[in-house]
Amino acid sequence: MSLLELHGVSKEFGAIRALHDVSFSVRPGEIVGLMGDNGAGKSTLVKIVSGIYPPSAGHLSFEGSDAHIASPAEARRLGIETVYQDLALADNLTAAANIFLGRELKYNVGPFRFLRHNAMNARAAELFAELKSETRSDDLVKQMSGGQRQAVAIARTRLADAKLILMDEPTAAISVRQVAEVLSLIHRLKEAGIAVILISHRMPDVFAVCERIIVMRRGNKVADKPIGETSPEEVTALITGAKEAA
Amino acid sequence: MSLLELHGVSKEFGAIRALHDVSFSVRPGEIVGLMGDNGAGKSTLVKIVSGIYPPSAGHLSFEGSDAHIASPAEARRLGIETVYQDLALADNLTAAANIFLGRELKYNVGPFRFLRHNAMNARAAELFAELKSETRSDDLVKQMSGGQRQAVAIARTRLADAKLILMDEPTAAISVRQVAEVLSLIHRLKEAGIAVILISHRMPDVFAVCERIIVMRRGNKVADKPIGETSPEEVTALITGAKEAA
Amino acid sequence: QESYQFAVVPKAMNNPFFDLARDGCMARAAELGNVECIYIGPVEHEAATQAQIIEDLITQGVDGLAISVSDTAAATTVINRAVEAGIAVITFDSDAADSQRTAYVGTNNKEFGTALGELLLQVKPEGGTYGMISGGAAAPNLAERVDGVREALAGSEWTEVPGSPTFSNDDSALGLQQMGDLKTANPEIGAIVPVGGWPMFAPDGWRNFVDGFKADVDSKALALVVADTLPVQLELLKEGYAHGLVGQRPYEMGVVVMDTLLAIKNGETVEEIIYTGLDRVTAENVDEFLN
Amino acid sequence: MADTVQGFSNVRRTRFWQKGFLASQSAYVLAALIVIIAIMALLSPNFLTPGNIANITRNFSFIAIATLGITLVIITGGIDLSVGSTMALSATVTSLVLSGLAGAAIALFPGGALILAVLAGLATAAAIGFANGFAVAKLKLSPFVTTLGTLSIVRGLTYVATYGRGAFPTGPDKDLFIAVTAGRLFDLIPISFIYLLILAIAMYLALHHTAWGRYVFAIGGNESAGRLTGVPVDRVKIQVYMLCSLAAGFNGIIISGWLGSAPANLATAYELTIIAAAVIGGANLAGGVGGAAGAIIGCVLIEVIRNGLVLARVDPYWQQTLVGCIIVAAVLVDRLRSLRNG
Amino acid sequence: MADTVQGFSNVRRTRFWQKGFLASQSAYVLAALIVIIAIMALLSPNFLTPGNIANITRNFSFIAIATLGITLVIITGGIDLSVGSTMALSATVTSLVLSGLAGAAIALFPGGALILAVLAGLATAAAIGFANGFAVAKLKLSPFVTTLGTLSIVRGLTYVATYGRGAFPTGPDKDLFIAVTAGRLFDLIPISFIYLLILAIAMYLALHHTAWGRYVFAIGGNESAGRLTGVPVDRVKIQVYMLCSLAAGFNGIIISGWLGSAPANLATAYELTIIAAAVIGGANLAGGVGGAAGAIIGCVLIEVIRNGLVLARVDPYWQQTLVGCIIVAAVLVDRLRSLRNG
Ligand SMILES: Nc1ncnc2c1ncn2[C@@H]1O[C@H](COP(=O)(O)OP(=O)(O)OP(=O)(O)O)[C@@H](O)[C@H]1O
Ligand SMILES: Nc1ncnc2c1ncn2[C@@H]1O[C@H](COP(=O)(O)OP(=O)(O)OP(=O)(O)O)[C@@H](O)[C@H]1O
Ligand SMILES: [Mg+2]
Ligand SMILES: [Mg+2]
Repeated sequence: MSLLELHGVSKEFGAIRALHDVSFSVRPGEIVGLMGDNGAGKSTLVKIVSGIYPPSAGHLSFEGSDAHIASPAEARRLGIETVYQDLALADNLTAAANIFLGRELKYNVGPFRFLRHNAMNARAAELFAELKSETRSDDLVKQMSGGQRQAVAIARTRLADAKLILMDEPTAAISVRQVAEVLSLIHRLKEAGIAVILISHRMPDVFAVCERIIVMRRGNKVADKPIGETSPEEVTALITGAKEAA
Repeated sequence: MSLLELHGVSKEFGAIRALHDVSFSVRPGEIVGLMGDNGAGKSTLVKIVSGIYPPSAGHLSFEGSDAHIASPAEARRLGIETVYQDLALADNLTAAANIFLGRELKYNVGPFRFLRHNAMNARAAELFAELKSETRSDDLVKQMSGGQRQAVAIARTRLADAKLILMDEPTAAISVRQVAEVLSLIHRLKEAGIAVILISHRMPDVFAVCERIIVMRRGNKVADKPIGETSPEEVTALITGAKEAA
Repeated sequence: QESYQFAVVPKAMNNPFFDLARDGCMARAAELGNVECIYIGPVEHEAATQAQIIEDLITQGVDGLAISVSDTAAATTVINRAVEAGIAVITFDSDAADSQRTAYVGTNNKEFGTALGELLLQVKPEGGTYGMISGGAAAPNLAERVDGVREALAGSEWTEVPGSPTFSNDDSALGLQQMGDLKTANPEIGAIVPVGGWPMFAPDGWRNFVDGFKADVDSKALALVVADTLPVQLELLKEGYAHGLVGQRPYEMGVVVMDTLLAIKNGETVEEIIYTGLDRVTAENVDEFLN
Repeated sequence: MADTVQGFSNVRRTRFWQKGFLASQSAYVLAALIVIIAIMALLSPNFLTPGNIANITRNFSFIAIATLGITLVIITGGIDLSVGSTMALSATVTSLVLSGLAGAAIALFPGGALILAVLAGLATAAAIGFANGFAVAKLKLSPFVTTLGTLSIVRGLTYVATYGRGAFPTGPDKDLFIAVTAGRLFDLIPISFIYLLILAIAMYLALHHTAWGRYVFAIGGNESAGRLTGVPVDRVKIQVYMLCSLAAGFNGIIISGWLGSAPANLATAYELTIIAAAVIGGANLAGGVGGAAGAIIGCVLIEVIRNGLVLARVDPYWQQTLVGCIIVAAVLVDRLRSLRNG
Repeated sequence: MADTVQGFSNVRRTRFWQKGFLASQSAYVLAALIVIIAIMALLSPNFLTPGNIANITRNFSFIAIATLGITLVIITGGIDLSVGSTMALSATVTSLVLSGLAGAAIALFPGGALILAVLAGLATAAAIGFANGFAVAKLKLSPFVTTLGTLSIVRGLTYVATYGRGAFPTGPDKDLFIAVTAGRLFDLIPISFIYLLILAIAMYLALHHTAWGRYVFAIGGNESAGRLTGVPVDRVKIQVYMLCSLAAGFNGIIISGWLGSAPANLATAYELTIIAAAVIGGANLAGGVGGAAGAIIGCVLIEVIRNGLVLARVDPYWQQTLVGCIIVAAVLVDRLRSLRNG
């Protein structure tokens, strides 16, 4: 049984057809690579699955039943976590506060529930250490370097008990050594039975971790192949349009 | 004679020592790669050279004479162009408007100077075609995908008559085929005698275009070598701190 | 001879009416020599700010207070506090009768309204419809004037149009716009009675408005009877741009206020209600007032 | 491929209602305005009479010029609360200079005193605007607090200038002054409306067809990006605040001409109305969005509501409540647009 | 390595003045406040008398509670212009209910009428806040225009409720009402100051030590990020606007107790003062920054200036000008901080 299925999903922004009749499915624990030129519609697809945009046409099903994912909160309830391309961080909060946003650790004092600042900072520091990232958990995100911000967004998904994680270019800004950590993280997720959709422009990364690869071009799905049946050269040709479909 | 020289530049943000006693020089037409872990201080260095931050200590010289680069406008006047990591685009303007911001094409009607909208759109479309980017020049930047935004930021530097171009992770979000275009663009810049400082986490790209490579670690310069005398493995070791200096 | 500091607190400092009271009190203080007139109040008409300023004056230890009451109940509380602190307190222009203030100097606002109504009856006995323009919707003295006008005209041939009075917030421009609106909404309107002089404080705007219906105004088809008798208004009346004015005597209020406070300080008894009187001005007697 | 643009196969031609004015908030508010005008005309037979239309035209031009100015400031992401005070001080200075020159009996060519007086008034406004702009652009103070300070400072100076009495324009040039402020062209169109039209067209051209306009929008969209790409941010900001104050000052002078008086409490609290008009017309207080047409539509809407409720003889105590309801309703129509754009 | 943190060799220990309260705008404004107090004390011998200090304490608590509320709204990046009107309507409703219950002669336990009356006043405020919050959060209307609309609507309703006359608290519970609003604890500390302290501490705890406070800051920092990470943005926004209105309503009730009256024009134009106090105290209208301590400091500063100038017998026409100058000067000190942080 597949975890997530898209049936003929389209999305239009005014005159721009960002997605056109896209269908595919993801099995539990599967790692799918999503590639395509800039503006091909990858992020739009992610945003539809994570409940930010409603599709203009088509529908989704999750765990076998029809899913109307009306909001990001609902996607989270279903077990869908997302690393957004624009990272979605609150600049005026610390790294730890961002990681725990919406999932704060608390203790009870009578009827009141107060934050466990130290516990959250410590856990965040652990997560950064795990990612081998030079990010300090009590720094404000506003003051962070591009890669540090990305580490915060990735660390966030580690807290949840997800079934599907969507990663929209999680390694774009991070340095060589963390890239390896993120890839090994994805492997560990698979072992824990969590499915991952990985969007990336880095061919070697995609071929290193993914089992299947989907290629988009100008809003259309042009290929959907197991990794063994394709090659970086073919995928590049599909992305640029040199090859029409596969 | 060197084009740009840094002498003992340091930069502190409160308790964070982002740069510590960094010195190096860049010759005209030279392509220098700047690498380092996230938070190593690369972007901070770029911002000092392009006039956003004053250094806390140390000084710069440009074309042999002492340079006090007090503002981005002054850096531009000296002939220093920058592709910022956060792209620095006005979301509410079109791609063409962003590219020509501060350098608009105009025609005179009596004492008034009006914008040449069509000419600017056409020129922007040309630049995007040159970069093989799927970016439309009259779209609002707000509505653009991550890679399209990056293409706008890169296209911007093509208009100027620069002596030194600083590129802070210009290829982070763009797709495979444009990466090749950007690298070939850098080659063409070199041929035209323009120096480039390229910041990137993509080892192959840096080794493909750069003549020299500088490695930063926690604010310190730990290596400064011609590309022929080093290897991706050594650079990785320097970035992660496995190797202290070279 | 002892010297005293008396504070005069208007409802709002942005109202030209109180400027005259201030001038009167300053002039009188200069004549008396041993009295200083401190003029201070809220810039805009607002009760809590006035109360706070009065508190500040109590702290400062002035010898006497003359207050144009912004809100009766609110002022009563602070007036009593001032009296307890040993300060001589009187009210002027607008009263707080239940407070421990020694005296009230000013106009009888009900009578003021009645006078306006009576003057309208005198100008145009045959009646018709009329509309009023008021200042702030919360000002008690203006409400009394409105009631007075209605009382005087009750039983006559005059009927009030719906939507009257309009509230100009003491803003001349808005008052004038409302004059225009009243005339447009009720083309047959027989009289407009602003219960304060606001629209006429803008003389050319007023002329402009009247010029639109000059013939009607000349024939008294549209009668204009207005409160207050500031110099600009008298000029306009003389030029035939209004039929009658009823004015208070703010300058005199300022003078009397100083005298009354000084009398209290000197241990003399003063009358509790001191009316400074009303001026009724029409084309016949306007020159007397213009001197 | 006939249906695509510039060779992008995933882009169709933009339909006419999806672009330009028709897709803007201003268009939707214009629609709301037309509905309100229709309702008012039904409620009061006098609403659409020529006299009343002339009244409305004049009344709204009184705040519309200042609204044009503040729209510029709002586009850069700023705000100017001092416009009401600036109107008062400029009007006061103009009146004082006009009367003063008459009193000084300096022989000038006819109209000379008027020109000097108006220039003095505008110079005052420009100085206020410069102070605001300098504080915001160079000292990086919050525009809200700075201009709240100026509101208070300038109003205070207005009181100080005449000791609270206000000023009256007098002297030989007075009639000319009245003619050029409160007059009517061909005995029909209020001259203030002509000024408004000219200024609105100039503003439209400046915003959309000059580099300066680009800078104004860029500053509102992303000020630091503007700075990084060589936009003279500080200079443009100072200019914008100066233009805003000049517009307010000019507006104040016109009002005082119409009133024949510059009372010290002229235009008290107008700033909120003026900002509301700009925002109703589509200017976004977060910056980056706004325009001349919207500013005018917003002003018309506010004046139509005010005038219409009086004409419809609504109980004055209820009028204020209704004005508030209609303002909220007017911006609610903008939601229609957002909903349609999905 | 003794000098580094958490093993980051490029990070030294943060000095005490570089973090927490001492590095905030509030601290700098506090310094400015102390300077101003010193100057005022020199100018007027009555300034530091116990009586005057009690006056100041009471006066600023009158707007400070509303400022706490509006600070919350400002942190979320919104604004509420309707606070002044809400103060008036809540006070009016409370007075009307108190008098009405006395008139209806319903036998209640002592204080019962007072409790009902205050609850009615607060319920009114909550309803206004809910309307504001709903329009802003759910209908996505601009907070400025929405609350400008509510300003007008609510003020109109206040006039309608008493036909412009205002209301007076009467009845057997009146003395109790006065005691719990205008009374003094131990004959010294104004009770309103106690309320303020309790509310400020509660606000501090809520903002910095609960998840709800995190959400408030997150919404102001990046609303869409908050939405994406599962923060209940709409709910929190509605709560924040309701708390703001409740604070304003409570503040209005206290003022009416002190005045012994709820005039219909109570608190007219207070919104600008209240917002100015919040912003002077460090709240940023762009959202994401602000706090309880700053709000109080801002209110004290404004009240000290007002009171001090009256006591120093500054010419009232100049006072307004000076208030404006000092407000601008107070935010100017914040520039010192930014400069020092390079
Ligand atoms: N909110 C929007 N309004 C209008 N057009 C949009 C919007 N969001 C995206 N688009 C357009 O839809 C297309 C697809 O964008 P999307 O962000 O999905 O691309 P992408 O595949 O993620 O590209 P990249 O690799 O650069 O991130 C682009 O042409 C973009 O301009
Ligand atoms: N404005 C600032 N205030 C405080 N700290 C800052 C500021 N800007 C940068 N930093 C800190 O300085 C250090 C260097 O940041 P910088 O952005 O230069 O890193 P980088 O080398 O560009 O990293 P990346 O590869 O992730 O882009 C980081 O620790 C960062 O947190
Ligand atoms: Mg994308
Ligand atoms: Mg960087």
